[in-house]
This record gives sequence, structure tokens and C-alpha cells, in this order.
Amino acid sequence: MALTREQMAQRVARELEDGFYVNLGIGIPTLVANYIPDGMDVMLQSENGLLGMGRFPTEDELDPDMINAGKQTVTARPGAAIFSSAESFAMIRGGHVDLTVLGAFEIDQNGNIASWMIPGKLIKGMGGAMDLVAGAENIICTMTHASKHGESKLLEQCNLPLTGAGCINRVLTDLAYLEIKDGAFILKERAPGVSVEEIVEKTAGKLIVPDHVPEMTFVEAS
Amino acid sequence: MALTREQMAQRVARELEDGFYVNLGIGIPTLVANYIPDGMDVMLQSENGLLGMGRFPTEDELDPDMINAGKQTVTARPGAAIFSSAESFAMIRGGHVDLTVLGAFEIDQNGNIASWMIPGKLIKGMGGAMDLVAGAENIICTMTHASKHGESKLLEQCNLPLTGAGCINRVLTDLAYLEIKDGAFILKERAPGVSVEEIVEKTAGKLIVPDHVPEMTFVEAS
Amino acid sequence: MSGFDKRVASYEEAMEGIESGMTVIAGGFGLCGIPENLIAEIKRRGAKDLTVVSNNCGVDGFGLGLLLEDRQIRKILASYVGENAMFEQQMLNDEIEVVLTPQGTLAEKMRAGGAGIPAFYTATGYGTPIGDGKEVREFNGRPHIMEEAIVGDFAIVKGWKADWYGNVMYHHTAQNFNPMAATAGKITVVEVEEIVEPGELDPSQIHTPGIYVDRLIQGAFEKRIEKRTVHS
Amino acid sequence: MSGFDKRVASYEEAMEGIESGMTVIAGGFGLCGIPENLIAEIKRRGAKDLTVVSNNCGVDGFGLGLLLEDRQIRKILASYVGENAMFEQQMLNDEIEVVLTPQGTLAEKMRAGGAGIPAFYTATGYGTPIGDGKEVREFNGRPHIMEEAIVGDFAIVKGWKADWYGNVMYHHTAQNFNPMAATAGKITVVEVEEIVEPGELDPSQIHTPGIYVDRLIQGAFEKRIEKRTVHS
Repeated sequence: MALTREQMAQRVARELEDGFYVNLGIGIPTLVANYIPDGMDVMLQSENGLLGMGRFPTEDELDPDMINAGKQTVTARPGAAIFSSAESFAMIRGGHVDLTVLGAFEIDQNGNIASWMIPGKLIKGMGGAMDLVAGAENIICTMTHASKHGESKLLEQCNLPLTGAGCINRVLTDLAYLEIKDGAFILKERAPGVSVEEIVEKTAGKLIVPDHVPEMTFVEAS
Repeated sequence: MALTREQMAQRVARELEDGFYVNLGIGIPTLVANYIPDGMDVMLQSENGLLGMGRFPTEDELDPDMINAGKQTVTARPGAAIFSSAESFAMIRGGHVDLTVLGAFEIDQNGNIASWMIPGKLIKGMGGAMDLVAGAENIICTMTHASKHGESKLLEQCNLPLTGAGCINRVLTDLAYLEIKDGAFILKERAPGVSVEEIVEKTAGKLIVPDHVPEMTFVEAS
Repeated sequence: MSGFDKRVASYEEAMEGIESGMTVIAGGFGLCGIPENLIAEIKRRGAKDLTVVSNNCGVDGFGLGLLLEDRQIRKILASYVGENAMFEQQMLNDEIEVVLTPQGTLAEKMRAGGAGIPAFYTATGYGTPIGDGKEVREFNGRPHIMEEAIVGDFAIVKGWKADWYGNVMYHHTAQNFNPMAATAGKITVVEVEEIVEPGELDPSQIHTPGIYVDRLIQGAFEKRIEKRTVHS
Repeated sequence: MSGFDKRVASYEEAMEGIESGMTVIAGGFGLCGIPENLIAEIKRRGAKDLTVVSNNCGVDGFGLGLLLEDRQIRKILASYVGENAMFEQQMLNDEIEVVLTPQGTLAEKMRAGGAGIPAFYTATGYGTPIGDGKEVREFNGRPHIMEEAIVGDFAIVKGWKADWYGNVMYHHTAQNFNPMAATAGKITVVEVEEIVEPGELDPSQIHTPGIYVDRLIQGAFEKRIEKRTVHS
């Protein structure tokens, strides 16, 4: 069965390490924060200028001057740092963020990503996404493996205008976890109950399937 | 008679305006701070990262962490700001400093300045001088009109390696105050008792002498 | 009267000289840390054909959204727009030109404008529509594009506390684009919540040194929240 | 043990991994705000053929001058050197290569190295020996030269206060080159006068966010004064 949004977040969270500075995009990436393992400490970077994002505020703590990159009101955890947008993107562009998690429309076998613009639809802008994909050494993209109409989003070459060229090497879809290397997707794990055949069928780009593709396991929340 | 160092500083101080942010180089430029007219407020920028340099500290105030660009211990005046070297030179390079006063070895009629390097002699470096001449819209150079051996320092073309190209338009020497425009020095004022003939003789570059060249006047300190 | 007293008496005086066709750089991210009263004054004055440089363009009826009502903005450089119906409509009607700019590149272009750096190279945007027509150059085996600095006729900035020399501190994430905007205006106008005496702020804790600030005014702020999210 | 605890137990551990041939970026201006104990540790370890990036090169027997005694520096990028007899002698004997770099350009090269900006343009140095061999390009009718970023294998930094996440504050003009150096090291080591608990520093008042800092140590400092000038 395809992974739920929560399971996708859970799987991404396994890539975290203690002491990681992490930037989480909007959507599924945001949910990753809910699955940081006990005893592990991760610091969230919000590109509007906050390192050490905390939980949402109580009514009493609510402050219009304290928001995250999604424009939600947040708090800062003890030991946070707040700075300008130039400093924030110096961190991002300079490769100081350990892990970036973001969504995408399409990924191709050369690590190109399209995530911001669908010609003919209203274009709102790329925000910080182009800086994030160009800057983070370590990016995981999360998206559904195929569109609602069954069209693969893992392509030989992206159709949509790019967000970044050759910068993605890890993708988690609702069906599989894949790495990108030397112009091909490498199937590393599959969702519980999802067959290799289904993944092959729904992957338009070049896919390398190792002899053994382990199934992901998830523990039910108690 | 040629101006004394103090008179040179006094003359330069007449170019100050209330509310000016000023960077003063080492030597005669430093003395300018002693001649800021009463009722006029000028803020001194020190390129190691201090805007609002104050007087030297008393023994009690002495702090190794508070120095100026000449590495002397100083104080900060109330309302000062302290920042990084990158921010300091952003100010300088970005043209935010109203007036820079610095010394020179040679100036030429095209506004080129040589002030940091004498081939064959030990070269210590340019420090912030190249940034200052490239960045300040408004620079006054102070130097003696001629060397000890009588050789002019106001040239057709600088002989020494440059500090900056085409960036100087005002020079105060011990003999005269000159402006530089369209490839020529323009004699604007002469030191008390110094003849136009002497200035002409000691200026190797193209010199334009107006019909009337007023003599500077100085009031003795009481 | 000290030449360093940057205070002006009114918002009218604060935006004196703004004219049609000018470029205005604005601080703020979303509705956080926006110079809301200075924007309102630009609306009141009615300057048209403005080029606005700002990460976003406000919402209907607030922030830079106010300037859309009378079609005062001809062109905007931003990283994310269109949260407001009026913007969307003007964009679809080609009444407003939008130059989408990656957020980090936008911040760096403002900083460069203030710092006398006319252009710089970044990997951001290479291989995307943002890189089209820009010079490409390889550094460390990776292609980068050249981006040029931005300077504004006016910069409008929202600070928290300032002394009357114009030394400014920002509050929390309301800092965002404000420090870079402050450096990049030929005339920089800052509105703050509180003005104190010079000497009251710690010199090492000033975010924007007064040398960048031309005019300073104390105002009252609505500080509208765009996405109110609370912890139950 | 938090993964964000940057504290190390000794100066030996702080400079673990420094090897001959590496590039070291150092904060400090003159003798003000220099990482004096980290420099002394580099001397103790004896790494040779170092490329040092620092505004100055200390004095005889103190600061970076210590590394001259055993000829540990092969090359230095600096804006002003030679205050020390030993430096002068090694320079005259061609034992040390000196790449003189304008002070503002040096600061910007460090910042660019940390910020993922591989190169930028500046008017500083155009038409001078510093511009020789560098690309010249005109912007706004004025020629500029291209300068490239600097990154170090190590950056050594002197802070004032830090929390153990590595968030650092600097004291007065001891700030100088330290914040840029801190961003530009593959391994950034910071020594401070006091380490406090996370949460004790105001988030908006941190000069160097902990993300740039790999190792942190509390030390005792001589803080030698180069030109003691007092007001009688």
C-alpha cells in the first residue's frame, strides 16, 4: 500500500541525525518535525531568519513579529538565533544546513527538480526553493510517485521549468525511497506491500533495481 | 610660508559639515578631529568596525577590545555603533561615508593616487586605503606639495604603483588647496605668504591658475 | 540641533520627494516587519509607475496590497506574490510586471546594492528560467549565474527601537529583509516603535548603523498576522 | 549529550586535525580579537606550510607572529603585515609568500566563502597592482575587478560569550574579522571568554549563529595591547 503522508514523514525522519540543522519545506516536509526520534536533537532553520524554530505559540505567547517561512506564528526554542534574510541565505547557499526536505512536481534521473511553476497556471513564485536546492548538500524530495492520472513524476527529463539543475540525489515517494546517481534512479526501499513491478511501471526515468529491495517497516503509534 | 601640520588639519576641517560621517587616515588627517568647529557634530568612522569613535580612554576606561584602525586604544561616543569588518567596508565601498581624508605620496592630474607602495622599500600593505579611495564619493588628500628634495608630488602621471585610479578630486598640500577636474589641477587657495609662482614651479602636473587665488587665513588658537 | 538627528515630524515629511517612476525597496516578509505606515503614506501621495522591490506584495487592503488599489505599482521584484486577489488580477491583465527573484538572491542583491558590490555569482537559479539570459560561469566545477545589485531611490524600513542618530534594532523575525533594504536606498526612511536617546542602545547590538538612515519616525502599528497558528 | 554541544575539553582537541599544507582563516585586527590560544596550539602542534588568511600577522612573539618562529607559514593573505622583525626578514628572504589584499576585499572574500558566493565585483584595486591579471568589467560606467571567495580548512575565531550550541557574541571592536572567518572554515573553532547555557543569550543579539561553529572552548586571554593610548 502507498505510504500515508504521516508515513512519508516518518520515513524521512530516519535520515535525521543528532545535531543536524534542518530546513523543512511546506506540506509533508513540515510533518517530519513530528517524528524526530526521542533522545535526538535537531535544529530547524526557517529561511525568513530563524535557527531553532520551536512549537506554535499559546495565545499568550502569540507575537506578530515571530513567524516562520510559511508565515505561521511560531516560537523560538532556547538557544535559537534570529538574523536577516541575507544571513539566512548565506547559511543556505553556503551549504551550512545539513538536510533540506522539500516537495516537488517532478524529479528526473539527472537530479533536476521542478517544483515551482506550471506554465498556464498562476505563478506565485519560487520563494526560497531555488536557493535551498542550490545550497543544501543534502536534500530529500518528497512527492507522490505518480500524478492522480497515473503519470510518473520520476522522469528521464523534467517537463516543467526547473527549480534547480542536478541537485537532488534522494527522493521519497509514497511508493519508494530512491537515490539518484550517474543518471539513474536506484530503488533502495519500497513501501510495505508495494511490488517492485508497480514501482517499475510508475517510474518513467531510468531505474536501477537491485536484487533485493527491502520493504519499509513502520511501527504503529501506540 | 608653508602650512604647518596643524594648519593643514585646520584647513581640511573647513570642508566638514554638520552631520558628516568621516573617515580620517593616519597622520595629518587624524589631526582634523581637533578642529571640528564648535556647534558642529561629526561622526568618525574607524574601518576596523566603529562608527562614532570617541576620545582616548582614561587608564580606568582602557580596554584591549576597543581600538581604532590605527590600533590605538579608543572609546566609543554615546550613540556609536560597532560592527564587523565586512559591514564596515560595505559602508565604505557603498559610498555611505561623507568624507574621507587621507595622505598620499603622489597625486596626478587625472585623480590617480599613489599612497601605499614604494618599490624597493619594504611593503607593509594597503590596509583599507584602496577600499577607502574606491568607495568614498568625497575624498581630500593631504600631503606636502613637494618632496624634501623639491620634487613635485602633483604630477602629470603618478610614478609609483597606484592605490586608486581617477578617484581624487581635492588635494590640500602645505602650499595650496587644489581641485582636480578634466585632467588638470585647479589652484583654489594658497597658503599665507606663498606666491602663485612658487606653486606653479612646484607643480609638475597640468595646473590651471584662475585670475584670483585667495590666500588662506588662520586664526591663532587663543 | 545635531546634524545626526534623523527624526522627522510627520509621515508626510518622511516620504517627501517620492515621485512617480521611482524604485522603492521595502523590508518585510509576508506581513511581518513591513513598513505599514510608510506604505500607507505612499498610497496617500499617489506616486505611480513605481518599481517595488520586496519579498512579497502584501494582501488585499494591507501592506503593499494598498498600492495595488490605485495601480501605483508598474513592476515588482519579489520571490513570492499573488496571495491577494487584486495582485492576481493585475498580473493576469499584464498591468503589473513581475520579476520573480529567488529569495536569497533578492536579499543578496539588496545587500550588494548597499555595499558597493555591483554584481556577484550564485548557483541559485542556474538551469532554471531565472538563469535565462544571464552570464554563466563555472567556479569549482559548478556553473553559476551572475546577478546584479539593486539600489532604490527610496528604501522603506520597519524597525523596533532606534536612537535618534538612526541606529536601529529589529524585533525577532521582523528583521528579515529590513537591514539590507536599509543599506540600499538613496534615501532610507525607517519607522520604529520607539525612539530613544543616543547612548541607550548597546553599540554592539545595533542591527542597522545610523549611517544608512536618512529619516526616522515613530509610529503606531497594526502588525496584522497572516497565518495565526496557536498551540492548544 | 546533545548533538549541538560544540564544547571540546582541551585546546589539543580544539585543533585536532590541523595538518601541514592547510589553509587557516583567522579572525582579529592587529592584536585585537585574535584567537591567541588557538594560534599557540597550532604552534605547539607544529603544522607547517600553512596558508594563513588574516588581516595582519601579529607581532614578534605573540599572535600569528608565533607561527613565524618555526617557519610554519608558507603564504599569507593579509592587508597589512611586517610590524614584526621576523616577518620582515622572512619576507625579504622569500621564505614567506605575501598576497596583499585590500582590507575590505579581504573581509568580503571571507564572507563570500561562507555564503556560497564564489566571486564578486568591486571597484577596489582597479588600476592598481592588485587588479593585475584580474577580470575587469564595467558596471554603471565604472570599471570593477572580479575577486574570488576564500574558504579555509580551518577557521579560528575569538569570541566573547557563547552558549554551548555555539551561538557567539563578540565584544566591542574585537568583533572585526571574526564573524566572517567563522562562516568560512570547513572546520570552525571558536574560543571564548565565557560559555553560558542555551537560552541565556538574546536570539536577536547573536553575531555568529551556532550553525557555523564546529568546536567551542573557553579560555583565558592575555589580550595584549599594540598601541596603548590614554587620555590624561
